[in-house]
Amino acid sequence: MLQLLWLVVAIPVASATLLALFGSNLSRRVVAVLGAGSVGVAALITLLIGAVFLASPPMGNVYVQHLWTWMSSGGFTPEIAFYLDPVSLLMLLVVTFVGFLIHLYSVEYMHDDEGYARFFAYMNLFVASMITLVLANNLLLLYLGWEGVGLCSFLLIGFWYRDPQNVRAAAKAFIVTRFGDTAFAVGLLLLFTRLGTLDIQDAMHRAAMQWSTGSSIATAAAALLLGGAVAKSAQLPLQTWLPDAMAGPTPTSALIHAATMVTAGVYLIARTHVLFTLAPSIQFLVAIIGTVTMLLAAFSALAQRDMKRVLAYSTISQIGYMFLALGLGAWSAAMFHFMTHAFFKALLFLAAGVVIHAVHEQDLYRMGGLRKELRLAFWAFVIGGSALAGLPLITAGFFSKDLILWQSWAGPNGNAWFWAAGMTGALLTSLYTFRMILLAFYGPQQLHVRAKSGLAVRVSLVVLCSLSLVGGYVDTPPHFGGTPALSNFLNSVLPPLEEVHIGPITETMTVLSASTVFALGLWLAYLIFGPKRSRQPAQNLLEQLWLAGWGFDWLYDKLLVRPFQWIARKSAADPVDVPINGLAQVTVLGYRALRLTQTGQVRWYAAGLALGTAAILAIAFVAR
Amino acid sequence: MLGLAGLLTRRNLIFTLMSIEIMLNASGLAFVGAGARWAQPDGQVMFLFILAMAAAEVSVGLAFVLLFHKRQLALDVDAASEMRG
Amino acid sequence: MILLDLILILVTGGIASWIAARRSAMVARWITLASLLVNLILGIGIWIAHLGRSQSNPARWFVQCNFNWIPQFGIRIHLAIDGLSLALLLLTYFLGIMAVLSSWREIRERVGFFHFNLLWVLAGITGVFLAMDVFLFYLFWELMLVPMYFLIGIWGHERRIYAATKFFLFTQLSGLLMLIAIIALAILHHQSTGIFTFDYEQLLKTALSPRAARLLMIGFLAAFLVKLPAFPFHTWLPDAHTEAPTAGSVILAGLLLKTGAYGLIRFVLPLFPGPSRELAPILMSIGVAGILYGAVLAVGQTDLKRLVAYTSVSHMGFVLLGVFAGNEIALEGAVVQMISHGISTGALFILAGLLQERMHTREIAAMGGLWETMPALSGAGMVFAMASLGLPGLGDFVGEFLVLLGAYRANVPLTVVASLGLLAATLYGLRVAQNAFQGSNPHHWKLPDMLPREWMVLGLMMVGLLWIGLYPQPILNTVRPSLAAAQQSAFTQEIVRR
Amino acid sequence: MSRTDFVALLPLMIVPATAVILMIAIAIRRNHKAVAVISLGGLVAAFGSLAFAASVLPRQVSAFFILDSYSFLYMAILLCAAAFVFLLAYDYLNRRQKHPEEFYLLVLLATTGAMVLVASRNFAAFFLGLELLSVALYALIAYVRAESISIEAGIKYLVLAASSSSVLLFGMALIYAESGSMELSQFTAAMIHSTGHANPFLVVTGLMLVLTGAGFKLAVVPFHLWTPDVYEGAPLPVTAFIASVSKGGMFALLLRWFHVNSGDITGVPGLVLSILAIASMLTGNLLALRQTNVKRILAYSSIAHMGYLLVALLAGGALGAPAATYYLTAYMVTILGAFGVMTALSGRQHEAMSLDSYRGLFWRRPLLAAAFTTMLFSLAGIPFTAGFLGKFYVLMAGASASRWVLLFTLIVSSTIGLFYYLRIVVVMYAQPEGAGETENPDDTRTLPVPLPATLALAALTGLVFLLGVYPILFWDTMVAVTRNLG
Repeated sequence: MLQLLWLVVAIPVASATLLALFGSNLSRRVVAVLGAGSVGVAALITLLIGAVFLASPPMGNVYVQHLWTWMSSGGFTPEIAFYLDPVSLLMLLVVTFVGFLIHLYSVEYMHDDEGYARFFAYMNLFVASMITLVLANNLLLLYLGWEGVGLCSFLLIGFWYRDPQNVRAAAKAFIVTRFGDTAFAVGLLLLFTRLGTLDIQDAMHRAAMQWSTGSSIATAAAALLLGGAVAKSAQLPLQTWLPDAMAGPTPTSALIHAATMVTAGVYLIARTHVLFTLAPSIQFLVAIIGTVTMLLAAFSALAQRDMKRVLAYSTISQIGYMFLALGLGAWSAAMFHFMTHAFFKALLFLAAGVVIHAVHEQDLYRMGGLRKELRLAFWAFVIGGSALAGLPLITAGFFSKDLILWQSWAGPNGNAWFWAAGMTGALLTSLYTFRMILLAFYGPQQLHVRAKSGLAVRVSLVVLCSLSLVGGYVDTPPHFGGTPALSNFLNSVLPPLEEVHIGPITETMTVLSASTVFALGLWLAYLIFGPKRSRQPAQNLLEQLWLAGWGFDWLYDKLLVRPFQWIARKSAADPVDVPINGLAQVTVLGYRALRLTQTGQVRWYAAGLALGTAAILAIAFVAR
Repeated sequence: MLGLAGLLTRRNLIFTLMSIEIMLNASGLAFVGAGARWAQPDGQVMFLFILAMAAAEVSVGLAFVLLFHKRQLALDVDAASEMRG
Repeated sequence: MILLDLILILVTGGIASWIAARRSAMVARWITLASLLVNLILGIGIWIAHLGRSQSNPARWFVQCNFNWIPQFGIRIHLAIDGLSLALLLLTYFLGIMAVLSSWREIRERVGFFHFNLLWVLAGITGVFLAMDVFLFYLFWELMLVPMYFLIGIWGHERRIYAATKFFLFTQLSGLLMLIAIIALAILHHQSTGIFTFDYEQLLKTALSPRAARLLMIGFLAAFLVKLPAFPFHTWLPDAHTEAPTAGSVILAGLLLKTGAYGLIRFVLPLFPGPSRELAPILMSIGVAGILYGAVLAVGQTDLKRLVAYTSVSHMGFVLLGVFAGNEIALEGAVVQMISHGISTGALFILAGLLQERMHTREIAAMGGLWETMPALSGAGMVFAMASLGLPGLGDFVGEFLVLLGAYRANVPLTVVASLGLLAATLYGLRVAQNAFQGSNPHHWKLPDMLPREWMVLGLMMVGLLWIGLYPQPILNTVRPSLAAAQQSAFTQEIVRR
Repeated sequence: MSRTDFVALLPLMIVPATAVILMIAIAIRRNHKAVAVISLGGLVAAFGSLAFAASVLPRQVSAFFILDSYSFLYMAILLCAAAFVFLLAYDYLNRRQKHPEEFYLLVLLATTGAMVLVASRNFAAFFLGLELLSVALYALIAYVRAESISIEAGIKYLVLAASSSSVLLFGMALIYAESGSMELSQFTAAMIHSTGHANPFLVVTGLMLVLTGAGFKLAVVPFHLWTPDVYEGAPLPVTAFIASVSKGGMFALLLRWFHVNSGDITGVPGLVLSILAIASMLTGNLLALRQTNVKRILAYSSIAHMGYLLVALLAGGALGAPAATYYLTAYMVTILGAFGVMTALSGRQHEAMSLDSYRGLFWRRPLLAAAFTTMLFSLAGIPFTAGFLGKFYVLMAGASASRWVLLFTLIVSSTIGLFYYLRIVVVMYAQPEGAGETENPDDTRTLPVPLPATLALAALTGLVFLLGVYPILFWDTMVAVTRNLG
């Protein structure tokens, strides 16, 4: 059964190739079947595999499928091999499943787009590379998937290539992430050179053997990998690309820029957690980055006018939570939050897609009162939103976030600051979430709805709704059933959660305060953005700054982009050529000069003869 | 040497030829002198050769002078500088 | 003997197609294609015949042939083929066929003479890869130039004369420096052993004083670095590549540059082990400089072909880095990089050729939004752009990564700087991909998409890149023994890991 | 003077004899074809006699001549060159000369002069040969009276050659005065230890003056100024003759008496010669750089090539002399070929001098253009041509004498040289539009290449490749011949 693993990659690849080559000649129906179907099959196979895996766990909870040796040179023998363990299984399930739902949604959503086949080709390719990334048993193969998803994200952001805006956004995403990738690549070089392998398990094992905790090498390696993760997961300081990435079609944003790809960084760090535990400083840095990003992004989300940009910033901020968890050493908490986040954020994006499709407008301040006509979307937003904001007990987001919050105090690296920051973040989250919902769905209706959603969309929305509600019960804190199933499941790979700090802050207290900040956020949102209030965006400076995402773009533009462009433009004519052409000039000058001696006058020539003789005589006698 | 000087200074073709003549004779003289030093006849022999040759040269030269004169009614050497560069 | 045939087939084929062209251009094209195919098949034959051997038996050469030529100086017609030569030969004929097909329509006048030159260049290249007599090597080295000079000078674009002459002068001067080095080497060997010989294997045994070795090596380097081309000797390349006709650019980028790298591996490393180790840091830094310089300038270019030309400078910088990094991984990476760069850059030049054929311009500014009128071609362009920016799964990545991996052992800071090249590569890669194909279509181009023939060419090249990208092992296995032989002498002990 | 002497001198006599016969023939009746045939026959006979006389070598005839394999080899080369000149000239003269017969006469005399130079053994013979050559050349240069520039060239050559030979004579006189012998071997002695004499001042001065004379004939910087004008002014076949035979003869003598087999030339003469060589290589190539007159280009390039030859001469050693010989042969063949093509392209009025008249030649006359290309590449030293192997041998010689400065000058300057050869090639392969046709429509495109010229060109092209690909044939003999020099 498990041997089918390779199909999970192969099928999407195949359909992607087919669509890329012959897509233009196929009917939309066929394209839909190929595009969504392939992922569906992949999802089914994954389910089967997952079932088998749970029912009869293989040796050491790990199944490895070797396909072939990629290359072998001087002891460097990365393989094309897939590594299935609880963590990758969890990722795999989420990717294929959410992936399938989003494909299903797109079948209808993209139906009238000219690039139908192209879209599904890209999406399938993305799923394939994402799965490769997840299942890779060595870092090089992971890097392949890593770059693959980057490519697909680039292609999909620029999917509507006619608009230069989108093209620029695509380029930005690719280049910014490439920064991280380069760091990642150097990290690989370092790891192989020092450990002699890129096989993740061996490498981690050897690292644990050879490197002492806090050793400079471990720190360097961890830092480099972190660089890669930061860029992919849009964390500070490389977060700037994600909001612009919303230029892509909404399903893309849902799948790539919310549910799966952007969390690759989290996955990478979780996979290589050994390194990070060997480098405490870096791990702490991860926590810091997570926290700061979480807060800054939340503030930015608060000021956005564009619905999708709100969601984008909230994604950044939620991934900030995951980084925080990673930094705390609460690995499984991070994975848990990744899962729930995948559900509700995908839901939110898809719902947003419905709204945008219906009213052809993304500016929250032009919307309003849509709840009557777009019931499904409204409820999807309410459910997804409360999951995001962490409505206690009945939403998935609550449990996962609660776990992180609790760990931010109780975890090995936890402290009050993280806890407080986490709480603030939670407050902001619920604030901007409900701001969005209130602005969009309450108050006077300004736009009339053009399109109603069809079956495919409804199905995918409903499924995701239910997932964002019940998805949390796989791992609940003691007071509420206390079934840490997921954590236990992951424990074979990731070290279990430990609680070192006891009191003054207790778990109950955390839960209660989390619930209060949720309510507080809701109430504040109602006060500020409620139906009764004026619907004009406040224009104070702070909000301007938030709207501009704290001006990172401006900074980078001045610091990096312009100088580089300047250099490129200046040197385009190849300065090295100048001296060489100069040489040519010199010879020509020589020619001109000598040419003057050829006067054509006999007497001058005779003189030349005489002078020449004199000269050589002179030389002869000087030389003696 | 005188001949050389003449060659360089005078523009008239005839004079040019004459100065060449002078140069040749000078070197001939040198041979004679050298021959005398070693009391060998070779010097004089050489001198005779030179005389003969000089004669031949000058004859050809004069032929040129005629032709050239026919063409551009002048005996100016510098006029003969169509080709240059 | 078969080795001699490889050359003779091309030579005669060239003459034949020249004559045939008087009757009809088509015949000439077919003759050219046929002779190249024959050679490709022969090459593959040799490969198959020795697949197993390349690991198992220690014998260095698969096939040899060796005749007397100028006995007074022990100059012999000595051809031999090993894994390295073989791999490069296969690349040669593959790209040769691609070049012929891609210029199928582009070249309309003087078809015969064109294909004559084309085949003779390839003959010269074949000779370079096969010659095991240094003198003979030099002959072929020069023989490559003349027909290439004609290809650029006759069928090139606007500034063809300037470009062709520049190319010829650069290569000639550097070549003569190498010739002097060759002669000096032979004479030193004569003085030490009393026998005149230019035979590669004999000269390997020459005992050289460190100083002499360094000077001679510089002589050889002159030729190879110019050909590679290494910064700052690269300035002939952008002009030549830009002005040459498509086929010319393909052969220049795909093959002529490789002869430089080949020379480094085949001659410089084994002949001058000591100096290679001493000068390695300098040469590696030159390589890195080339990587970055080429990349940055590529970003600045407005002419598509010129841009691609500068990317070659960047990519060959990786090769130089790998060759002198001094360990197996880097060297093998360099070879993979040579081959895959040959394909990817060749493909980009073919692409530029197709665009110029349709739009009569190479200015990127004049393009844009081509996707809507030529989706297939644009898709292909996207793929090759990604290849050249080193996307994993495509050939160039394997080469570059292996090179970096090996170089990292030799010199960490340099390697880190070099990996910035990957970043810069993104910039020019995107510049090709986006400014040409994406965006709006301001000039309202309405152009025919790829023809089946063009599909075949680019498709084959894509397959090649994917193959190298996902399973380079066959190539590695083929070249490993020769590389090992080249290195044993050069870097007896690998730089120890710290 | 014994019979064997006579036999040995046979070649030296047959040529002038033919000249005499010609005179008579012309006096009786003018017939171009007949004259051409007779003179060719004469050359062939002389050639045959070489083979015949070779049996009695080596031999010294009186104080004047030294006849050994070396001089015979050079005589053979000179004779062949002269023969080629005839073949090329025949049609050219037909086209543009009323009384072409004397041409052969003069060429034969000049050839005799050159041969005498090669075989000469003392000052007198040297001088005789030189003058015989020069005087004949004066006439030849101005032979085509139609062209005023020919006369100008003639005058220039006469004036300069005469004065140079007077300088030469003076130099010889000085050496004679010092050493008391007229033997040319004095040069060698002087070369090796010019300081060894009682009064080195005289010797060195003499040597330098002699060098001046010789350098003038070879057109070595700084005695080169006449070359371009004379080349341009003289009729093409004559130019070819000057470039090949007269320089060949002079260089043969220089090589014999200045070459030092024991090793390379050092001391003052070495220094001076090196300077001359370097100056010639650079000046020659630079002067040709932007020339638009092909004849002048070749004139300048000849200066450079003499520089290369001097490198071989300087290198000395076991390789120097054969290398020089090989290079000289290659050069003569090539330059004859080059001028041959030009002759074939020259019509009634104009000689094909201007670069424009070659525009697009390849697409009109592919074979001629191919031949010309071959010659130019050979001059540039591209592999598989005579010129390349010549250069290769010179480099070998230079390297084994480790004269690195000279070698680097050589390669740098020859790279510069490549530029202008390429310029001609480019023009030939350029699109056939432009001034090309309009300038002289009568020739270059319609003109048929007559049989003799065709033969000659074919033979020369063949030789260029033969020398370039299969040198063994010649190399061994050259080594053997030059072994017992100096």
